[in-house]
Amino acid sequence: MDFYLGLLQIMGVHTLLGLSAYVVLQTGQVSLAQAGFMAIGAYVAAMLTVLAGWPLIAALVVASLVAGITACLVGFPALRVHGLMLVVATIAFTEIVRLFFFNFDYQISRGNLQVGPLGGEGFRQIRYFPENGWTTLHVAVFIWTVVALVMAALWWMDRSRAGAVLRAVGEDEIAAQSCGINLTAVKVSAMTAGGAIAGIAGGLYAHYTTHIEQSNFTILLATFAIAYPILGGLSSVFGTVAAVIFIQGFLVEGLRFLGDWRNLLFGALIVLVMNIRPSGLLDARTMASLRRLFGRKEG
Amino acid sequence: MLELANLSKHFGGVRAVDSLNLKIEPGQIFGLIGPNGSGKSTTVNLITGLLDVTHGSITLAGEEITRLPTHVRLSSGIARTFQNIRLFGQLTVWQNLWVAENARAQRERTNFFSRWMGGDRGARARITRALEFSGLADKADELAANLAFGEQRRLELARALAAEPKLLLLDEPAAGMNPEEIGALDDRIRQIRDSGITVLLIEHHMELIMAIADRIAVLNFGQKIAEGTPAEVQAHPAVREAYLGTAG
Amino acid sequence: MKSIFGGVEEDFAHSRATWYAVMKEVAAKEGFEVKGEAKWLLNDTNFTNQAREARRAAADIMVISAHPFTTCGMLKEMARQGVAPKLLVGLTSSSSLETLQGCAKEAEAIIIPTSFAPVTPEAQAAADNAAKFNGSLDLHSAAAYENVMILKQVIESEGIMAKPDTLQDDRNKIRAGLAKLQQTTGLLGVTKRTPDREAIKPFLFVHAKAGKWEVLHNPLN
Amino acid sequence: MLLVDLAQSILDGVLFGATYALIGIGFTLVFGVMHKINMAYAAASVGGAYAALRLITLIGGPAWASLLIAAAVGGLFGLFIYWLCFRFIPLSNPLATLMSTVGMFLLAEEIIVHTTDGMPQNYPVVVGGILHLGEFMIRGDLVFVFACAILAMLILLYLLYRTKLGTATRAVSQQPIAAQLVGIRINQVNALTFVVTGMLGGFAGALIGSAVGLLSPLLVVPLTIKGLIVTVIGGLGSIPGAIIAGLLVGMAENVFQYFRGVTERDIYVMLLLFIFLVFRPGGIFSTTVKRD
Repeated sequence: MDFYLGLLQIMGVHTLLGLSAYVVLQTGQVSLAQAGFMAIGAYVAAMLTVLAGWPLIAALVVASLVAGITACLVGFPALRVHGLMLVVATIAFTEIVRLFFFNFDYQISRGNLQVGPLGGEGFRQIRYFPENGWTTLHVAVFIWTVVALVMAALWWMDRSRAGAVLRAVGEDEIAAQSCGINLTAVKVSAMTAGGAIAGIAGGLYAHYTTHIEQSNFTILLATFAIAYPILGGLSSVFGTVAAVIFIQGFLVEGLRFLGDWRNLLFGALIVLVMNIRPSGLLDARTMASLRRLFGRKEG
Repeated sequence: MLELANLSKHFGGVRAVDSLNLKIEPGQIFGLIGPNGSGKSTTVNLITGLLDVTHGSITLAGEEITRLPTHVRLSSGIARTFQNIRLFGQLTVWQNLWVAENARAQRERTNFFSRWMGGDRGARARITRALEFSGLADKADELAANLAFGEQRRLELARALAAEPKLLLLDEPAAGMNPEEIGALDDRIRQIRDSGITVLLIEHHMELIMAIADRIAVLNFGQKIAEGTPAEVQAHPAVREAYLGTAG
Repeated sequence: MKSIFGGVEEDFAHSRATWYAVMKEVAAKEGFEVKGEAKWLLNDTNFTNQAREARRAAADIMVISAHPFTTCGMLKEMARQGVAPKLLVGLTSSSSLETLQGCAKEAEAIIIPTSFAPVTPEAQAAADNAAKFNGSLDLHSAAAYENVMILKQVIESEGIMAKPDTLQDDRNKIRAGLAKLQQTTGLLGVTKRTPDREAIKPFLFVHAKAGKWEVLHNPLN
Repeated sequence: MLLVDLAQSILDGVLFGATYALIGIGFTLVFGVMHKINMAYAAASVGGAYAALRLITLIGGPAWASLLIAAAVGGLFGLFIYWLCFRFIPLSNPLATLMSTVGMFLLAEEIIVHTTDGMPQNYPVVVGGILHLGEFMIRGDLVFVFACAILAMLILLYLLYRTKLGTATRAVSQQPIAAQLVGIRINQVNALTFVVTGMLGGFAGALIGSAVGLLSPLLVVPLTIKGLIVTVIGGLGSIPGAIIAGLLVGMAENVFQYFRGVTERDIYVMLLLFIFLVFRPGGIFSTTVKRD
């Protein structure tokens, strides 16, 4: 049972990470900076609970703010470039953040123990959940509550004018400008929102794994972040969840019995899915028919 | 309404637009014609700010806008359509207009909620009106990419109108249309003018432009070679030379 | 042999710990002159600077505390620059087939202190068995063999039933069994434990010879 | 002594940068000229080198022959990648092709791990020798890599601007519909350009394997990142730019390592990249930013 709860926790955090990329992808920007924002969120949240003794929720809020502000600041220069250039610029950002934490020592004495991030050794003593008597179930429920809140907010945004404007920018920047849309403001806002969500993901991640280090936040993680919404489809937030279940649930856990072969299948299946469903697992048409199935039955 | 003074755009050595002076009075349909490559689209891109001006100035309703960024110009009273249609294909017809209507909301400093989230009743009414005007009322929930060509042209016009501009720039709106559709377009442009919007019309379709334009300017090699009423322009020898290649 | 120089994979905790916390400290205590260390990262490919540092240090002993990929890269660059310490020492992690697959020539004669090597007859037999199935029980993977053997010992002595309804019981028994374990039979024969359950093991020296790992010194003999 | 070390360090960095330049040329071709994002490029290149190494140890033969085999295998991989990741995905959907090549990247990496148990493989020296110039040492193999990069550039520029295939490639990437209208078979041209870049990739992979002395799955991610960086600093699509950028990145790495140590080295390299992106988004060879 604990195993499956643990899996749920992983899936929750990855869903948040995917959603953080989802917002940015809506504006047509491929950002591999999400792993960097997640790292910032993870370290900030963990330092606040461990070193400053803050309650978790306050720490998560601040972590999210710090990651969001960083995303905003990075957004201005980074969004001057497009397409592949942006991909590379954001790769550079994620690497800079990772290497910063690789060189970041900040330890204080706690009893006869040194606590805090210690460069390459990582940050080991994040014991908020066990110290406060949270069980795995509590943690899983808490994570998914946060996921549900973020999803609800994004789902609402998707149906609002803000969502339409984000997509409009993603579709055609020149036409969007010609409709009076301030591209920089829209893109930087999306980046900021994405950074804030990734920051929450990082804060949660730090607390359930209890040990974080720079090697958790690599380009590979950033690639997963964009993989979820792209594989799942950008027409709604549910695509991202579907992709997380597909990758973390089915490919990583469900196929475990295949042993070594699973990893081979992993890449191959991604290639296959993109060939069969280039707009993602849940593309606009699928969503429409699902809505017809579950929603109002017309005619 | 719009005044271009000494407007120039150079690409390296090429003078795409060269010291152009134009004055468009409010409530006019102003036609801009010229052979291919004469600088018409560049002029539109200069007015909307997609290209930076090399020198000269642009004044809209008495206010200089030469250095303003594109989105500010467009939300402050200019709207346009594109020669090669640029819709938001994966958005519905309704959403296309909803996005553009934001420009008006921004101009009138509507509160945050109705600007970004719900959409006030006024917006809804305006969008519906623009849809009805363009004959797209029954297509509101269709994806823009799924519309037929003529419908896409109409949607683009509706999107431009949704922002309630003072000046509307139409970049070859009749391209690819059949005579029947052009007839409907003719009516629509007149109605737009009659509703108080100034129109700058760029068009290759001479019949249309001669029929509806109040005033016409002719460009060749980036320079204005003639300006006047349709009849005056048609009679101008420089225009005949530009179009037919011979004098007389 | 008087002086010693290190080579460390900086972004891997074990590599760092082995050099900084163990080898470097002990070397100083034993009266060696520690000439410092060269540092690189897990997936580095260019070792020109590091090999030059090693050359400048001109130490008698060179210790490389890293994984096979960078160990080989560094050894190859040292060969290019003609850095030839009198004694080359490696880490258990490098005592695998991987190093020999990657750079047998350059790793020739490297000495590795390890407590994992199939030297007892039982372990030798296990290694032969593994070889039959295309596997290799080398110095590195032998640790896994040793761990499994410890578990086997506990399972047998505690009478684990492995039935669905004894699952919780079995777990507790194994935990208790491991806790009270005083000695185990490992690859090097009998291993004793300290009260805080640290293993007391002899270790032996192996070295690379003609593309194979050979036991250089076996304290059991 | 210090100054000599610094000079040697710069020299070593520039020389090692030749390997980045070589992989960067392929990347810039894929991204800049063909306008396609192929994240699997470096993985396939290393894969080509692996296959060549396996074949050459199996059938025997001189080490340089492995370069030719790697080029051939790399071309084949290029074709595979085109068929599996591009051929059947609409080009109007660049995110889908980006993702399919990411999937291909993971697949290629795993195939390498699977077939070699992740063990590093010794790669024979193709060109050896070290030149001694007074205090300084110059690695012969890296000079050879550099020469190969220049040669590859000349061949590619010839192919691109002097042959039908090159004209067709540029036409297809810039004006696909117009190209189709004048009778160019888009799929064939695309497949062929993937084969050509794949061949270059395999060749580069083998040369890099020989320069590093080893093949390992660990090469794949850093090479991909280096390739991307070189492409951007050199300017998308600029082959000479990629070469200069490769050498520059190699030098920057060694210099930063010399002054700031290995743990901080890459921070500065990435910052350098970031500065380039923001202040010179067109790359080294771009004329002043195109405004006016």
